Order: sequence, then C-alpha cells, then structure tokens
Amino acid sequence: MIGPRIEQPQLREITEVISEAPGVKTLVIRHSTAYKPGQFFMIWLPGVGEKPFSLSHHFEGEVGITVKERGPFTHALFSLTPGSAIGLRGPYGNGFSVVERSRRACVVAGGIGIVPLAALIDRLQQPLVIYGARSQDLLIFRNRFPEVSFATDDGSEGFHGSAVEAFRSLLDPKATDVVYTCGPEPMMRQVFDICEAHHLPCQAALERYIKCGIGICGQCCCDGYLVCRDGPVFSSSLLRQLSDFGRSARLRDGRVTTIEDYASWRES
Amino acid sequence: MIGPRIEQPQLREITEVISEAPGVKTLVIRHSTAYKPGQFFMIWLPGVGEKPFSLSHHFEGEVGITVKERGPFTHALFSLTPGSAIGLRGPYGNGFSVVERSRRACVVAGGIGIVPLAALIDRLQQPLVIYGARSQDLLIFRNRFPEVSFATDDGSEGFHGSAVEAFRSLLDPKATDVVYTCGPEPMMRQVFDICEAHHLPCQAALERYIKCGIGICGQCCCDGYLVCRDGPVFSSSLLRQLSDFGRSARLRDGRVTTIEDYASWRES
Amino acid sequence: MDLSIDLCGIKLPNPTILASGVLGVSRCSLARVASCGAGAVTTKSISLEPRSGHDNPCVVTYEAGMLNAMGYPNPGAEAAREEFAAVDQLPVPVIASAVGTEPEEFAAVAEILTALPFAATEIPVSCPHTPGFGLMGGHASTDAIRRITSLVRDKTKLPLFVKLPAGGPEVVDLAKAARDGGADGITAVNTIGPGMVINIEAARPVLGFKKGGVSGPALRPVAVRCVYDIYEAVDLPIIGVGGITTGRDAIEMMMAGARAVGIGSAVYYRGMDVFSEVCREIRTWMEDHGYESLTEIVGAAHQ
Amino acid sequence: MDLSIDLCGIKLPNPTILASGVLGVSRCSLARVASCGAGAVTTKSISLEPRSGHDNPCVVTYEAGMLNAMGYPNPGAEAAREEFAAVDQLPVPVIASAVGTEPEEFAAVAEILTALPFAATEIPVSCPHTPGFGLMGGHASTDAIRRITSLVRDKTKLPLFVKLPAGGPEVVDLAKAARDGGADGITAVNTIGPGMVINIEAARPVLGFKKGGVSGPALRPVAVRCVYDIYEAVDLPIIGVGGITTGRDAIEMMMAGARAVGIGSAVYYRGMDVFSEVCREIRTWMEDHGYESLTEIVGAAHQ
Ligand SMILES: Cc1cc2nc3c(=O)[nH]c(=O)nc-3n(C[C@H](O)[C@H](O)[C@H](O)COP(=O)(O)OP(=O)(O)OC[C@H]3O[C@@H](n4cnc5c(N)ncnc54)[C@H](O)[C@@H]3O)c2cc1C
Ligand SMILES: Cc1cc2nc3c(=O)[nH]c(=O)nc-3n(C[C@H](O)[C@H](O)[C@H](O)COP(=O)(O)OP(=O)(O)OC[C@H]3O[C@@H](n4cnc5c(N)ncnc54)[C@H](O)[C@@H]3O)c2cc1C
Ligand SMILES: Cc1cc2nc3c(=O)[nH]c(=O)nc-3n(C[C@H](O)[C@H](O)[C@H](O)COP(=O)(O)O)c2cc1C
Ligand SMILES: Cc1cc2nc3c(=O)[nH]c(=O)nc-3n(C[C@H](O)[C@H](O)[C@H](O)COP(=O)(O)O)c2cc1C
Ligand code: FES
Ligand code: FES
Repeated sequence: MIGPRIEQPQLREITEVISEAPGVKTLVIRHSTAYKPGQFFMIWLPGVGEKPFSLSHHFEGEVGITVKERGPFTHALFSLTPGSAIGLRGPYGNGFSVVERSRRACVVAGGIGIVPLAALIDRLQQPLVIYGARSQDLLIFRNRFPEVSFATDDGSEGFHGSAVEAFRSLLDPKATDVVYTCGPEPMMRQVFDICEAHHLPCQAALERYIKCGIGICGQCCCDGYLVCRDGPVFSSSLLRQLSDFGRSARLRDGRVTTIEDYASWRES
Repeated sequence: MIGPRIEQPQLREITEVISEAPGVKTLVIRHSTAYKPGQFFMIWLPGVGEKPFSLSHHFEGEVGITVKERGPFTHALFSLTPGSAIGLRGPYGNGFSVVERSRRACVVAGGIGIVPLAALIDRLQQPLVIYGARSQDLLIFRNRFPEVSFATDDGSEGFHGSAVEAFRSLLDPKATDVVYTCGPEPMMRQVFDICEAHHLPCQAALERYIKCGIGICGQCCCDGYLVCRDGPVFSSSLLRQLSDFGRSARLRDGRVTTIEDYASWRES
Repeated sequence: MDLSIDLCGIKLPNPTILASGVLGVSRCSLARVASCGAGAVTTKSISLEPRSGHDNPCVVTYEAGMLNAMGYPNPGAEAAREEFAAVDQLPVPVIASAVGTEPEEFAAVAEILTALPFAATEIPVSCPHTPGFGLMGGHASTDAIRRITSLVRDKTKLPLFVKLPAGGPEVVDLAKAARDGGADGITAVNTIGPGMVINIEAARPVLGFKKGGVSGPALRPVAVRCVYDIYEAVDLPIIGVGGITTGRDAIEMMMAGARAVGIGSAVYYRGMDVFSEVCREIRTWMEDHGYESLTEIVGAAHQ
Repeated sequence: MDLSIDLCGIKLPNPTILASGVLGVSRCSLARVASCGAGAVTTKSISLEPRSGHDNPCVVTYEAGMLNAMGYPNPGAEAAREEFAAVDQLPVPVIASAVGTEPEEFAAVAEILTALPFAATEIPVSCPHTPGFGLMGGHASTDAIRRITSLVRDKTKLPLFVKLPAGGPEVVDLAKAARDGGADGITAVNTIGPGMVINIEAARPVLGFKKGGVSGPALRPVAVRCVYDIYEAVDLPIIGVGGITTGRDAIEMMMAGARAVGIGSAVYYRGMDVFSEVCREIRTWMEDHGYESLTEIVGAAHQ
C-alpha cells in the first residue's frame, strides 16, 4: 500500500501576536515541523476557512506566520490573541533550494513577499537583500537582516523607487550566483527577465488560488504545473516554460484573469 | 493508525502431492512464511471454500499440509495435482510453545492429529512420541520420527489399544516436563486429565468450526475463548477453565452439540 | 473520570458497545468481551430459524477496512432462549439483535427475546449482503422500517434500537421512519456497500458470497456523517458505529451526536482489549483537553 | 505489451483515465497528465454558469482515503469553449464532464461542449456533496437518470458516459436507466457517502461544506462490486473508478468488468506519474501471469 498520509489540520496554540506594521501581524504558534523556506501551510480557522501561508520564521517548537490583512480570512486571523487555537496542515510545496556556493545570493522582496524570504534569509550566508515596499511604515522585519537595501515607492526610506529598480542598480551579476524573489508577480517577472539577461539562475515563489494544497484539485495550475506541489517556488528552467508567469492567473472558479487583476491585492 | 494488516489469500503453487495413507494426502506448497507448529492457515479453493489446516512441515520456501479426506472441501483438495494453485492466508493462532527444559517432552497424537504434532516434533529434542490410529495402514509419517510408539485400535501395529492407554502405560511423570496432544477431543480430554493427576503441564490443540480465522466472528468460541486467536493450542491453565473442552462444540450455525457428535469425523 | 452514560434508561459504565455480529455468539463470549472493558455488548443477530450463513471465506480485509459476508449464522431464536437465559449475570447490559425476513418474523424473534433478561433490543434493517434480509430484503425503505419497527414495538417492552444502513442523505428519512414506528433509539450504521475484493491471481471474488459489507476505517467518515445528520433530525439517542478504532475515533463519533459507540472491526485491529483501551484513550484526551463529562462531548460538533 | 483499448470507438493507448474533478482545470493540466502516461483524461465537471465551489477546506484525507467537497468549481461552459478549444492537440482523447442542476442544463452544457474537439462526454448524476447536483439534486434515481441521459443524448453526437453513484444493489437499475436513456457507456463510480471528518480539538467538521464524498482505498471494494454488478446487467462498456492506486487495483477493477479505469485520489498518493506506474505494474503482472491482452482480463472474475 502507498500511504497512509493524513492531511488534516492540527490545532495549535498562538503564543504571541506581534504588530509588524499597519495591517501586518505576526502570529507565533507553538508547533514543531520540518520546514524549508518557501513551503507553505494551510491555515485553518474552524468555521471561517482555510488559506495558504508561508512561515516567516521557524524555530524549534515555534513557527511564525506573518499576515497582511486583506479580506475576511485575514481579518479573522487578526482577531486572534495569545491562547487562541489555529489549525495547520503542511508543510506543502517545494521551497527554495539553498546550495553552498562560492558567490553571493541576492534576495529581492516586494511587499508581503518578504515573508517566505525572511525565513530563507535566516539560512543564507550574507545575502544581498533588496526589499521594497510602498512606503517606510510598511517595511517589516527591519532589524532582522544583517544587511539590507530598502526601496520605497514614495522615497520615505532607502532607494526611491521599486524593488526592481533597486535590484537593477544594485545587482553585480559577477558576484551573484542565484536570485531569490517573492512579491507581486509582475515584479517577479521583471526580476526574472533581468536574471535571464544576465544568465543568472532565479527562484521565484508564485501564488495562485490554493484549494486542496496537495496537488489533487488542479485549481492552482499554472500552465501544466501545480503551484501547490510543483511550486510554489519555481526556478529558471520552469519559469521559462510558464507562459502564465507574470501574465495570467486563475480565480477561485478557475476563470483566467490578467495577473494585474489577480495580483493587485499583493502590492503593498 | 493501527494496521493495515491485510488478510487475503495468496495463491501458491502445489509442487508435489504425496499419498500418505488411504484417504490421507500431503500437498507440498511453494510458500515462505514464519510458522510455529500448531498454528493454522486458512486454505482457499476459489469457488469451493476455505477451511483451516495446520502445516505438517515447514521448510525454507516450502510448506506441507496433510489432509484427511472428509467432505466436499477435502475432496476438492484431493483432486489437486502438482502445478495447481491453492490459496493460503495465515498463519493464525498461537501454536505450541516450546521451551528448553531439562526433562523430556511427551507427544500424544490421535489419528490425523499427528499433523500439527509432526511439525512440532521436528523442533523437539528426543521427545517421547505416542501415536495412535485405528489400524496400521492409517499410520502416516512412519519413518519421520526418531523414536515413536505406535498404538492401534485393532492391534495391527504396536500397542494394542488407544493412544490414551498407551500414554497411560508409557508415561514416566518424573522424566517428563510437558505433554503435547492433538487428536479427537475426548482423547485429548483424557490425556489432559492424566496430566492433571500427575501435575504435568499439558498443551492441547483444539478444533472448532472456523469461519473468519482472525478473531472477529466469534464462531469458534470455546467458553469465552477463541480457538482461532486464543488457541488453537491451549495449555493447562486455560484448559481447566474450558467447560466446553471434551464436552461440547458449536456447529456452523453456532448451535451447541456434544463433542462426540462434533468430533466423530476426527476419529481415524 | 466517570465515563458512565444513560441510554434509554440503561446504565452503561462506559460508552463502548460490542457491535452486533462480532464475537457475540454465546453468553460466554459476551462475558469475555465485558471483562475486556465494553460498556455493553450486543449478541450476533438472531433469526427465527437456525442459519448456517454464507460459505467461507466470510471475511476479507484490505488496506482500508474489512469486508464480511457472514450471512447471519445463528442457532435460531429457540436456541437463543437457552444460550442467553442468564445474560443478566453479566456485569454490563446485553443488547439482543433480532432479525427476520418478514416484518412478522422480526416481531416473532423480538417477542421470544424480550422474555430473556436482555437490556435492549436492536433490529438491523440494513445488512447489505444477506438475501432476504436488510438491503437485500427491501427493509431499508421508510415504509418497511416504519412497519417493522412498529410490529416489533408491539412485542417488546425493552428499549428498541433500529440499526440503519450507511447511506446518503436519505438516512435521515429512515431515522424518522424508525422514530415514527416507535423506536427508542437509533443505531447508525451497519456495514456499507456491499463491496467486493477480487483475488486477481485466481480471477475470483474472495468471499464465498462474492460480496460483503464494508466496515472498519473505510466506513468511518460515512458513519460519522450519518450520525451527524440523524442527530439534527431526530431527537433519539444514537449508538454510533462504524470504523471506531481509537479513543479519538470514539470522541469524533460522539461529537457528531452519538451517545454511545459500537465497536466491531477494531476487535480485529486491536484485539478484545480495544474496549478498555478506547476508554483509556477517551479519558486521557478529556483530561488533556479540559473536558469533565461526556455530555460536553455528545453533539459538540453541531456549533 | 500492448495495453491499448477501444472504448466506444475511441482509441486509448492504455486503460488509465484521469478521473473527472482531479487536476483537469485547464487544457495545459490535461496535457501534463497525458504526458504522465494517462490513456485518456477527463475535464473537471463543467456547469452552465461559473461556480466558485465550496469554501476551504475542500479536501481532507484520513487513514483509509480522502474526502472532498469541491462543489464543482469551474468557470462555466462559455469559458470552457475557449479553454478547451484545442484539446484535440493532446496526444490522448479528452472526455468532457458536463453537469447541471436541471436535466435541461445538462443538455445545454453538453450541447456547448459537443462543438469542441472532445472525444466523449460524461455526465455525473452522482456527486454526494453539492446542493442542486447529483444526490443532492435528486439526479440519482432511475427516472431522473433516464430523463437526463436522453436529453443529453439528443444534444451530443459524442459517445456518452453516465457516471453513477457508489451505492447498493440499486446501482444496477441506475445503469439500466442510463442505457435506456441512450448512454454508450457507464462510468462507475463517483465518491461515496457523503462522509464527514471532525477535528475533535476544534469540535468542528473539517470541510468547509462539512460533508464530502469519500474516495481512495476506502471506496475501492464498493466500486469494484458496482462494476461487477453492472457488467452482469448491462451490455455497455464500463469505466471503473474508485480507489485505484496500483496496477493490481486496476486489474481487479477490469476483472470485475471495467474496460478502462479512472484514477483520481491516487494522483495524491503517488503523484501524477501514477498513470505510467500503474501501466507498468499492469504490464509486469500480465507478463508474470501469462496474460497476453487486456481482453482476457476484462470481466474475468465472472466465472
Ligand atoms: C503559497 C502561498 C503563500 C502565502 N503566504 C502568505 C503569507 O505568508 N502572508 C500573507 O499575508 N499572505 C500569504 N499568502 C496569501 C494569502 O493566502 C492571502 O492573502 C489570503 O488568503 C487572503 O485571504 P482573505 O480572505 O483575507 O482575502 P480575500 O478577500 O478572500 O482574498 C484576497 C486575495 O487573496 C488571495 N487569496 C484568497 N484566498 C486564497 C487562497 N485560498 N489561495 C491563494 N490566494 C488566495 C486572492 O488573490 C484574493 O484576491 C500566500 C499565498 C500563497 C498561495
Ligand atoms: C485449527 C485447525 C487445524 C486443522 N488442521 C487440519 C489438518 O492439518 N489436516 C486435516 O485433515 N484437517 C485439519 N483440520 C480440519 C479440517 O479443517 C477439516 O477436516 C475440513 O475442514 C473438512 O472439510 P470438508 O469440507 O472436507 O468436510 P465437511 O464434510 O464440510 O466437514 C467435516 C467436518 O470437518 C469439520 N469442519 C468442516 N469445516 C470446518 C471449518 N471451517 N473449520 C473447522 N472444522 C471444520 C467439521 O467438524 C465437520 O463436521 C483442522 C481444523 C482446525 C480447526
Ligand atoms: C464479521 C462481522 C459480522 C457482523 N454481523 C452483524 C450482524 O449479525 N448484525 C448486525 O446488525 N451487524 C453486523 N455487523 C455489522 C457491525 O455490527 C457494524 O455495524 C459494522 O461492522 C460497522 O462497525 P465497525 O466498523 O466497528 O466494524 C457485522 C460486522 C462484521 C465485521
Ligand atoms: C478532489 C476531487 C474532485 C472531484 N470532482 C469531481 C467532479 O467534478 N466531477 C465528477 O464527476 N467527479 C469528481 N470527483 C470524483 C472522481 O472523479 C472519482 O469518481 C472518485 O474520486 C473516485 O475515484 P478515486 O478513488 O480514484 O478518487 C472528484 C474527486 C476528487 C477526489
Ligand atoms: S491547490 Fe489543489 S492542486 Fe494545487
Ligand atoms: S473463526 Fe471467527 S473468531 Fe474464530
């Protein structure tokens, strides 16, 4: 027999709630798990719903999810307090692959896309981190990274402009051996195109509407690939094949929409 | 989760058919299994039925069942030839327990009851074997045991009388530390009573109508015990509690009948 | 922690009940199961006449559960009179399972059994693999259930449980029919299907009857949902049966609305001690999660 | 060894078919599954209007199988026109799954889809967990099936498969009704139940819709028996679906009478390569056991 594998949410206690920025909170959860940054958990609120979240940190016996308030589900997450219970199942997907290399990794984050990258940065050796947000008050985890270049759309902190522009100006292709990115998909598409121009391997964490999370329903498909199982992290060889990447995504009912419409919520 | 254990017959090839005596054949089957003498297998003939049989021998990659022709099922078994397939599931039940001891084991077999005992004798150190049958031509495995005292009802070989009488006259209680018996249940009851009188531990292999073989249907119950799971081998402490032992048994529909009626078929 | 419950006035030391058809051949085997910690025990189903049941193999297990096609082997109601004459000597209540092909046969069996010291009667209208009975006897319709239940009701003063099939949404209507016929409680569910396991080397169904009812883990979610639906529709105590193997499973079934839980196949998975083990697991879980009595658990999933 | 089969004139390179609802959201995902070795692929069920489906969680697995309550999410028949315009570019046949609440809606969807280069149409009348559809839409009666099938029959020239529920003995009557309505084949079965999994710590059903259809190993024996019964009763090719995870399972289903086998949940258990792996296992087994073609296997258990 194959299996049994049991995908059921486990209820866990929230031990701490941290306000990171207006509309962004971290929930610290008592939980032990093996985890690779970029993977995700399905977070269950009984009676409310279940949605995918990356971990923003992962210690022994404790994990964090960092949530941007968007709609009904994240709103409900925001109402939780220490002592509340929350359901998790996972981790799912493939995560970023970290290899020991001679040169430097570059991390390009846009908005809430910093979340899975933060957990990744914890495991990298002195990466170049470029992190853009709409304005200074939306930057989170400010003191967490040893070295980081901020970019803000309104110039309120660091580079005045988008993370992509900052990346373009800060990138030293010769000194870099891999680029990790997460953020609004049009941004990731631009980062990828820059990497391609420089023949730099890129890993991008995609988002699609997740239902099952375990590769059975097909709802998260991106061309023939499943974001929940083949992704959410895709590297260059696959990104090249994904005609949907940066262009289109599917709504909850499977309808195709432009990535701008789909991803508008993610811009921070 | 508990399990999964899968109880399904496995089809195996018959490699040899040996005529042991009128109405008794051994089927040699290509099969690998862990086995304790006294345990049984459910033997399945597709479209015919499934019945319990002990192994008469158990080598690496090969087992034997020795069958007395009785009714439709054993009749069908008798029609099998080398190359035929047969289904087995098991082994079930507890088997005889063999412990290294200082004194001698005594084995008392009646009729086809020799079958599980033969496999046991293979594993004992110089036991005293007493083996009774109706007449000389019904004795099987004649040259298999290093030392054996035959008894025949008609006196055609060895002791003239029943196995119980032979046992009574040959038993040296001081030199014996355990008595194993299998045969018609009234015979086993007498053997047990003799053991009790001498404070000798006894192990007897009981037979009841077996349906599931796995302790779920209850059909094989003997007082509160299940012959298929708690038995078929019972030792003195349990035999003492079994008011059914040597007295009554249940038919296929669960009706209680006297052991004489039930076991008549077993007398050889 | 006290796990005792009241089921239609019957006092059970704990909510685990030996399901019908499993082990309950004789008074002695019921006593043994009681000694292994069951809170109540159920006899194998008893018909008016003796029945040999289906040919072997009558049970086959697969990776997700068990199939059986016993075919109601039993020595008949007359023999039961003797076998179960002294069941009140058992330390726990004994439930008599009565079956028939005709509604009148159900009633006749129930009448015989009601004279014995049983604590309750259960009538399965739901076996999926015995010609003339249950699904194969047309007993699992609202009309048949109402009629069978009311005929039996007239003949027995014992608390009466009707054992329903594992089905789809219609199970609610069947429960209502049982209530309307005068049942005191619902047992949900019997095995599902029937199913079939084929031995591909032999190119033959394994079971002697070819088809058999599916029980064990495979069945549990359907059983839980049936109990959940019946709990919302009918105000009768429910014995939840189907795939319960652990204390967690039992709690799940009770949260769906079962006041007590039947355990059958798990006797195979965990041995007879499954009853005391499930009780221990229930207790530990309740302690760990701050529950003080089973009443907080029964129906708790209906928020 | 050649595993190709003919299904109502459609040529399949092997008998494994992607079951409806699993992965088949888009042409690209169907193409991916085809590249993983499926002999044919089925779209997710398509309704007239777009549907968002039930709230998450929509899938939960347990030790014996899987429950889903997707609720037929799909972009609707108009969007399907575009999505599946070029499905004939796939290396294997593509089956369109059409659903509706009213018989007329089934027909309307089928009419739209029949204009696309699909190889066949399948109509599920059997979903156990979507209000208005299947069991919850009253579609699983002989009358409803006959009517839905014949209305769809009038609108499509494609081979027509009716997908039946996993049920008891009555499944045979449902298959006859489908045949009488004009079906060219039977797909048996859909998920069983529905079932429910309760998270006991939360005291809540896990699924957003609370109830969901049960698939995977739990379902297999019932599916095999349905196919076995239908094979004896109705002379139409059968696609056997339910719990097929290995080559042995597929052979078992074919021996019961299925000409081809649908695979759904096993995509989760073994990944998308399950199709080529099952085919490899079928081939190896056939070689080891002296079978030379699948025709010797289909229906072989009916001795
Ligand atoms: C792999 C992955 C990892 C993610 N990690 C994080 C994270 O670490 N932090 C964070 O704040 N957000 C993360 N998200 C996004 C998060 O799941 C959505 O923000 C959240 O579901 C919004 O739900 P809502 O009900 O509050 O908003 P809604 O108003 O319901 O939705 C707002 C938008 O969120 C997206 N969304 C809603 N439901 C889903 C769903 N089931 N699957 C995917 N997207 C959905 C849609 O684009 C939708 O337009 C992640 C998404 C994915 C796919
Ligand atoms: C644990 C155990 C081990 C056994 N080992 C052997 C053995 O090694 N060699 C051997 O020849 N026989 C053995 N038997 C007995 C064997 O199972 C029966 O002889 C056989 O079932 C007779 O079947 P039949 O159809 O030929 O006869 P039938 O005419 O059907 O039955 C003849 C008698 O066999 C007994 N019997 C029939 N079916 C069963 C059943 N399902 N379970 C138990 N008893 C049954 C009954 O007493 C019946 O009256 C064993 C029985 C048990 C319980
Ligand atoms: C071997 C076996 C025999 C059964 N016999 C009966 C029976 O005689 N009467 C009855 O009502 N149910 C019978 N059942 C059904 C069980 O009582 C129970 O409803 C079903 O097995 C589901 O529970 P489980 O999953 O715990 O086994 C039988 C089940 C098994 C496995
Ligand atoms: C996630 C999921 C979604 C499904 N959606 C549909 C569907 O849209 N239409 C349909 O006819 N069947 C649907 N089914 C049922 C499957 O096609 C199949 O009949 C059932 O799952 C049994 O097969 P399996 O055990 O191989 O999964 C779905 C099953 C699953 C698991
Ligand atoms: S979310 Fe279901 S396949 Fe990815
Ligand atoms: S034969 Fe079924 S319990 Fe022993």
